[in-house]
Amino acid sequence: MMTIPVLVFASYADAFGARTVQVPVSAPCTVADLVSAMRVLPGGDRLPTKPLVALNQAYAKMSASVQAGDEVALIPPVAGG
Amino acid sequence: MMTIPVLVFASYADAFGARTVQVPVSAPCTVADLVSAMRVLPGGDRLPTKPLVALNQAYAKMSASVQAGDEVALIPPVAGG
Amino acid sequence: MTTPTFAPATEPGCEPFIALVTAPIDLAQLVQRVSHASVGAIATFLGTVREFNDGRAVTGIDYEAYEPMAHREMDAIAGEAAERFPGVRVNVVHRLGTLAVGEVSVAIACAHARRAPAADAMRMVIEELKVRVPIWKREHYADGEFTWVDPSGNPR
Amino acid sequence: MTTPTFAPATEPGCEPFIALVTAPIDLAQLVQRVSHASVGAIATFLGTVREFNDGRAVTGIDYEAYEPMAHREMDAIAGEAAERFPGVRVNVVHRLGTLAVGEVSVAIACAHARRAPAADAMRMVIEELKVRVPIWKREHYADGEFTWVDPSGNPR
Repeated sequence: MMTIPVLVFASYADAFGARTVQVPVSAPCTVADLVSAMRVLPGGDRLPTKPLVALNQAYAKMSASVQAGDEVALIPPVAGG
Repeated sequence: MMTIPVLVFASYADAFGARTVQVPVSAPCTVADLVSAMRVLPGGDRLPTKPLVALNQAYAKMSASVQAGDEVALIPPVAGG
Repeated sequence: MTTPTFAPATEPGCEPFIALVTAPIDLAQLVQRVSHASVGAIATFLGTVREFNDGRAVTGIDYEAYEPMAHREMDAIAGEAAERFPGVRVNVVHRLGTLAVGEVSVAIACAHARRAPAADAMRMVIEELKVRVPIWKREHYADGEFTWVDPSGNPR
Repeated sequence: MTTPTFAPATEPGCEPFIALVTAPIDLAQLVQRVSHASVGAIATFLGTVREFNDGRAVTGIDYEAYEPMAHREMDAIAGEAAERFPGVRVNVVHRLGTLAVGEVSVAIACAHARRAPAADAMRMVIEELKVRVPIWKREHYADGEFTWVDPSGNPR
């Protein structure tokens, strides 16, 4: 087991009531595993079916593997401009 | 016969050595007649085959008729912006 | 008790502001004039004097216009933009006289509730201006020569 | 004796200037930074806070970003614009924090020797920004409610 801190923003931060969510996962872990683990945390039921995830500040595939030390963020639908 | 003052600009003004050219034409007269009459004036040989003509500040067809008192202008290729 | 009233987002654009000027153009003024609480996007265009055209070093440009007709055509273009992009607010200012390299010759600002019509109107106005508005430019070159630009050979 | 040297009109664009700021955006500064003697056209875009969105009276918008990634994505977009429109000079500034109706949330300036690549690059940058850059906005309404905007339902 390891704990991955995941940055959340905007509506996702409201859902989890925090800016960073500590997510317990077993290693090795993919982005999909991480999202699944977040769904069962309080507020995680408010995530959409396929939330966007950024790994080290770049959009990542669901199959990408997550290592301890990676910067992980959940990206709500963007609305800049 | 009547004399129509024709405004000329830019390269056409250089060709005729003036900003206004007095063009003698017989009435009734079309834009095409006016252009033909300008060709035989000094500098008129430098006009292109089909110069644009404005009648009362709007682009006019070669077949449009020119009346005494109309504001007539020869429009060189435009290059604004 | 008074309730604040809001103009609907679909309100018609303002009367277009069109000008031919000899003083330097201030883009901020155009932006200011098209701004409105109903506006969500402002697209602008600036034409500037380039140091090189067609491989020749340019030192300056004289702009000349058939002023009343140029004004009318710019006004007509703004009107056509407003017809095609309902609610767009249009400003067009063209400078005349002698300009140095780097100076602004034309400024266009188009504002709309949404970005696509603002950007499309801006593009339409500059493209139409280039083909219809009776304005001419004489380029002066580093070698002392000068010539009236014929865009059929020298598109910018 | 020295001869003035001119940079060729086809010189590569400057390094893109990208910023996330909390102070009001000054369009003139962006225009200044993309200006160059080789430039003949500058296209700009301003996004502003509208008083109405989707029929609701808006009183203000909070903008929030995943700042380091937003900066990276904006930088990547500017790089892609420079690849697609060689020689284009790009500036993008996005504001964060709380904005009132009429305030500028984003400003883009794209400069090029010619108008088509300047205008096309500007359009590309705002379109890409809207879909990729991790920035969010929470609209506050006249009735006291507020909500994070989901552009899939509320395109601007």
